[in-house]
Amino acid sequence: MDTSIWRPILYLIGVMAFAGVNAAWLGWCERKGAGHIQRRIGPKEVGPYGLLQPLADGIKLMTKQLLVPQGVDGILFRVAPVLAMIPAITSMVAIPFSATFHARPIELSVLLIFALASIGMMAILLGGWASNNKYSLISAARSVSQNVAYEIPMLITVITIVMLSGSMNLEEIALQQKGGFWNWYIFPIAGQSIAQAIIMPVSFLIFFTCSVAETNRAPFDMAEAESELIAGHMTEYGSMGFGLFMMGEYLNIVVGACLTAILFFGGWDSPLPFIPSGVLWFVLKIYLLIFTFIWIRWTYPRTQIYKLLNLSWKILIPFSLAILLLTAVFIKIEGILI
Amino acid sequence: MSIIRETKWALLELFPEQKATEAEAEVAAWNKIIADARAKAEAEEAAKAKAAAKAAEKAGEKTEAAEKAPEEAPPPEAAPAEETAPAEEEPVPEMDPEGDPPVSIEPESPRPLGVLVRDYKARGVHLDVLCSPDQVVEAAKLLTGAGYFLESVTGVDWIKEEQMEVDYDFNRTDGPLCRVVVRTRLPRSAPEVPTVSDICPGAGWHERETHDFFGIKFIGHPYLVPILLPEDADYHPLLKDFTP
Amino acid sequence: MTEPILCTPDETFVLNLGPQHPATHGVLRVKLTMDGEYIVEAEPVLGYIHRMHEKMAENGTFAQFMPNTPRMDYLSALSFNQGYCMAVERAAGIEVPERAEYIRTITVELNRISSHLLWWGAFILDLGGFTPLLYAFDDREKILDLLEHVTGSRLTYCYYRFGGVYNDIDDEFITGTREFIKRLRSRMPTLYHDLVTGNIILIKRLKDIGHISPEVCRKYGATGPVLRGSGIEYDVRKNEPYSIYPELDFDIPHYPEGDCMARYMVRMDEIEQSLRIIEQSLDKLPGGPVQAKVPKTLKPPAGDCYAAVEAAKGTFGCRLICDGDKGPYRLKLRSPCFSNLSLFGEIAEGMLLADALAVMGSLDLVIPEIDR
Amino acid sequence: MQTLFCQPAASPSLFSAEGFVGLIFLLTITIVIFGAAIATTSKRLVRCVAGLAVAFTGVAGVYYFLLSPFVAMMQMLIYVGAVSILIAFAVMMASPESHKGTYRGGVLAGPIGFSTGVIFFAALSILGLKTEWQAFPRQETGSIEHVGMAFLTTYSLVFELISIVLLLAIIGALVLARRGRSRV
Repeated sequence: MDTSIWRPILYLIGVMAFAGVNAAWLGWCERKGAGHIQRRIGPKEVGPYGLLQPLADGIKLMTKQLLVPQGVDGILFRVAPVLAMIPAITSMVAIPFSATFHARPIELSVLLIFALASIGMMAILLGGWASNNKYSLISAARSVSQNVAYEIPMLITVITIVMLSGSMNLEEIALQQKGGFWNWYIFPIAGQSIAQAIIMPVSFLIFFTCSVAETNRAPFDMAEAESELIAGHMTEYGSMGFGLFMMGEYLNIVVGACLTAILFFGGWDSPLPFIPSGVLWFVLKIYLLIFTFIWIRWTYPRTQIYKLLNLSWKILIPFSLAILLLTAVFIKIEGILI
Repeated sequence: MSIIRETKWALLELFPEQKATEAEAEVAAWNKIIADARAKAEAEEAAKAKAAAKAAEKAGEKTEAAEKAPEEAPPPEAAPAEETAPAEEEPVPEMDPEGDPPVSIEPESPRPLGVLVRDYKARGVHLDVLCSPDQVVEAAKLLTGAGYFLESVTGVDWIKEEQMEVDYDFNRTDGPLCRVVVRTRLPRSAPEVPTVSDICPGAGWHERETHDFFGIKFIGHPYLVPILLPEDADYHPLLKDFTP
Repeated sequence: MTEPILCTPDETFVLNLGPQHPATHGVLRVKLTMDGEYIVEAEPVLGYIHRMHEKMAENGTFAQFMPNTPRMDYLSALSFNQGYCMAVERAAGIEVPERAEYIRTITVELNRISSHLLWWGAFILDLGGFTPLLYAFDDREKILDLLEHVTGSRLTYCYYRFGGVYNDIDDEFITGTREFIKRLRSRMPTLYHDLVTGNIILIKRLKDIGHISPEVCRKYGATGPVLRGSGIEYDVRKNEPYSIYPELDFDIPHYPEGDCMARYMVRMDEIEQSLRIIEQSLDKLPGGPVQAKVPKTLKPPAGDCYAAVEAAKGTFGCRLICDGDKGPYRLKLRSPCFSNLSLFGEIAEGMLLADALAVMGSLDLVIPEIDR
Repeated sequence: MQTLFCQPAASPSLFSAEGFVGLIFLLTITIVIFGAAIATTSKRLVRCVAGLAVAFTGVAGVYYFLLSPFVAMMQMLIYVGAVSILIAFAVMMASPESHKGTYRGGVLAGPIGFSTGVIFFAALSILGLKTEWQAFPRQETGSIEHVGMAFLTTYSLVFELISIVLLLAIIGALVLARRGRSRV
């Protein structure tokens, strides 16, 4: 057994702190970003630039009573928000922030993240069902069909990367892209193989679309389409029940951004070889990606659930399968040539 | 033929008596116009004979034009309406078979059933129809068949006369403007009128509203429950003797 | 059109949309019988903010009812102002001075633009786009400032008087309006059309959704942009000209498709047409009084009359019945949304929930006006 | 692990790494049993499914203990992420009403089920006790190449059978779902 058992535990505690703080201030970022996109200021009253707004919100949420309405399934109703939070936090363990800054090397970290993401889906499903509210139920049904639909192309694109890199270890994948931005998987200029050069940008688009859909963000926020389903699975939740769902959602965004950054943008690698790489680069990348999430959300109107599913089943899945096949063929050809 | 004239004659189908008198009046009016035109032409001809050669030429053209008009006079059925008494001494205004019919005289209250042509400037409607309650459906059918749509339905409580009135406002979206209001009077003690909601489904809500406010029963309405008032409301606030 | 899935009645469930729901823009309740995400039957339930304006009219004088009119459709308050004024003026035989008519036209068109802008923002919000609302409010704010300057209020204007308007407009208003026209014209193509109208998601959400045929419009008496979105070129301003509209040069936008996109485009084009109308009215603005001589207590002769105006949502009609007294004997207010909403039950059948809400948004409902 | 059960006196201290690992192992076992108990005893179908998911998660933990992280992850991904959710989804869609009870069979259902369980448990216990257990050295790191090779050569049949699990889940979900509805 690994004697450094404390490392993941401490790391987990650190991640939990990070998660809470991050979720809170991502909320601030989102509101501030939305504000500026909408040509207004956003939060400004609490603290300088409204920076303490998340604290105020947090205190408000925590001091509120957790209302358990009549007719709900009490246990599942209380479990669901926690269940939304746990996998999101746990998947942070699998993410290497830099060559040295990670919980422990996990061989199958990509797989772990996806395995945990599927539990997060369960949270929405149970929360929506336990609320005993038709809007929540419709939302649960929607989010499950959406997540199932988008998990498939997402997994297939990840498999292409796994095939290219020959590893399911995020650290390993990141290391393979080191030494300047032209080595990152997204850029077709000077990648390691022909397959990457041709396919990766398309692959990235599919992956990014899927991660927006998987995190239930606009324009794919079918589960909480407020003009149709009020707040979806969160309709009946108040106080920290709602807070946990929100934190889980923001953490999922962070995880999605981390995954995208590692798989396509070289992780903690600096864009130019003479600039030292490090955790700062990683953080910069994920926050740029998160900003893109926010930007998209405040720009586009929402799609409609059936059109959303059609997009996945009729466009993304066939495309990603074709990419998978092409990648396999290219790798084989290269194998023969070399 | 103008749309107002056309609609008026279509609606007169409901009132055979008025139609007969109006048709007669039409013929009389037209006869008078023709006679006037002839007399005018003759007078002009006489004047022309006296006039100089240049003036005579011009007058000749006019006569031709004047003589043409009577020939175009339509048969009595399609003849334009004319309600002002044709026997009047003052000269009859020039009648244009394509133009709008002249405005009816303000009737004495209570007015008889029938169609009136209203002054649009003062009233905002062109045709004003008063019919009996059982003629409402027929009128609605006639009007929707003629391309009209129902704009609104409303009631009035004439408490002094112990009567209720239901007004149906019709309008059309295509072609020239013509607003028609169809009214019917009901006894205040038992206000009942057949529904027009099967002809114009839009009437469904308006009739429910009228039922809410006046308690007028629309016989045959598929779903006559309160629409604006609470669902258990048993009062009718727009009645003049309503006290909250 | 997607066909609803055939099912036995016990597999459906009733979804109560409202009376408090983000998509109903007020207290409207729609009882939806659903089969999964498909609507089997939709029944709007009204009356949550019914205030019996018509009874209030009967209880006061003509002038006393004036402030009630903007409380119905608070988004195009001036149209309702004008409709009521026209009815009373018609009954009492009051002539409105020309300058007053021009001022009325300018202000009512400004109000129409502000109503359409707000609808635009709210409609995109219904579709899940948050940002356009704020852009629309940005422009609407300018209109509110302008109208506040002349009318004294920002939303529930009570600016018109029988026989004229309350207040003359000044140079500040005129230059401000001209500036606003320039500003909105420059913003329309980029902010409004590039950002939203051309958006692929929006087009997919609106094209071929909620088809309303001209027959359905006629059956239910729908008017305004709903009717024009079904391809019928009907506008009270053109078909039944009132005020100074016959002297102005403007078009009636109409689209034959009858879907949500058509209704959307009608309103967007109407904003531009209203700008044209305002511009022309400002150019032609004559001098003279803004208020005719009107007796202090109006006592129109007994009789009834009808006046209709084109409000932002459709035809607003006033049937005024006088008995020679100081106040109306009976005042019927024919509000456009009441009729426009009544067709919702028919077209919503077999529709997806999300589409039905898009359709409801495209009808541009203002609930206080429906409930009166 | 056996030492932990047989010689409590010699068990490692709780705060050593070994002890901590043992604790976690016990935890996973408890999770499995707890989940299974919920799944079998709960009266609400959705809770049963939730229990099932808990049990699956526990089993994934056991796999992880057996130094087979890949299988553990797959267990999570397929059983928790797909099978449970499919079943839960179908159950929810079956009836919008929350009070949907589990189906109670005839009188014999309980005893038969119980005896089957006992026989199964007994058989497994006997097998477990009689077998001469020996620790296999960990053969490879479980890298993608190895897993891929194993899937497409030695264990190809097993790999194919996994798809049958999903099929069964779908059919089972449909059966559960149809029961609540009127038989058309």
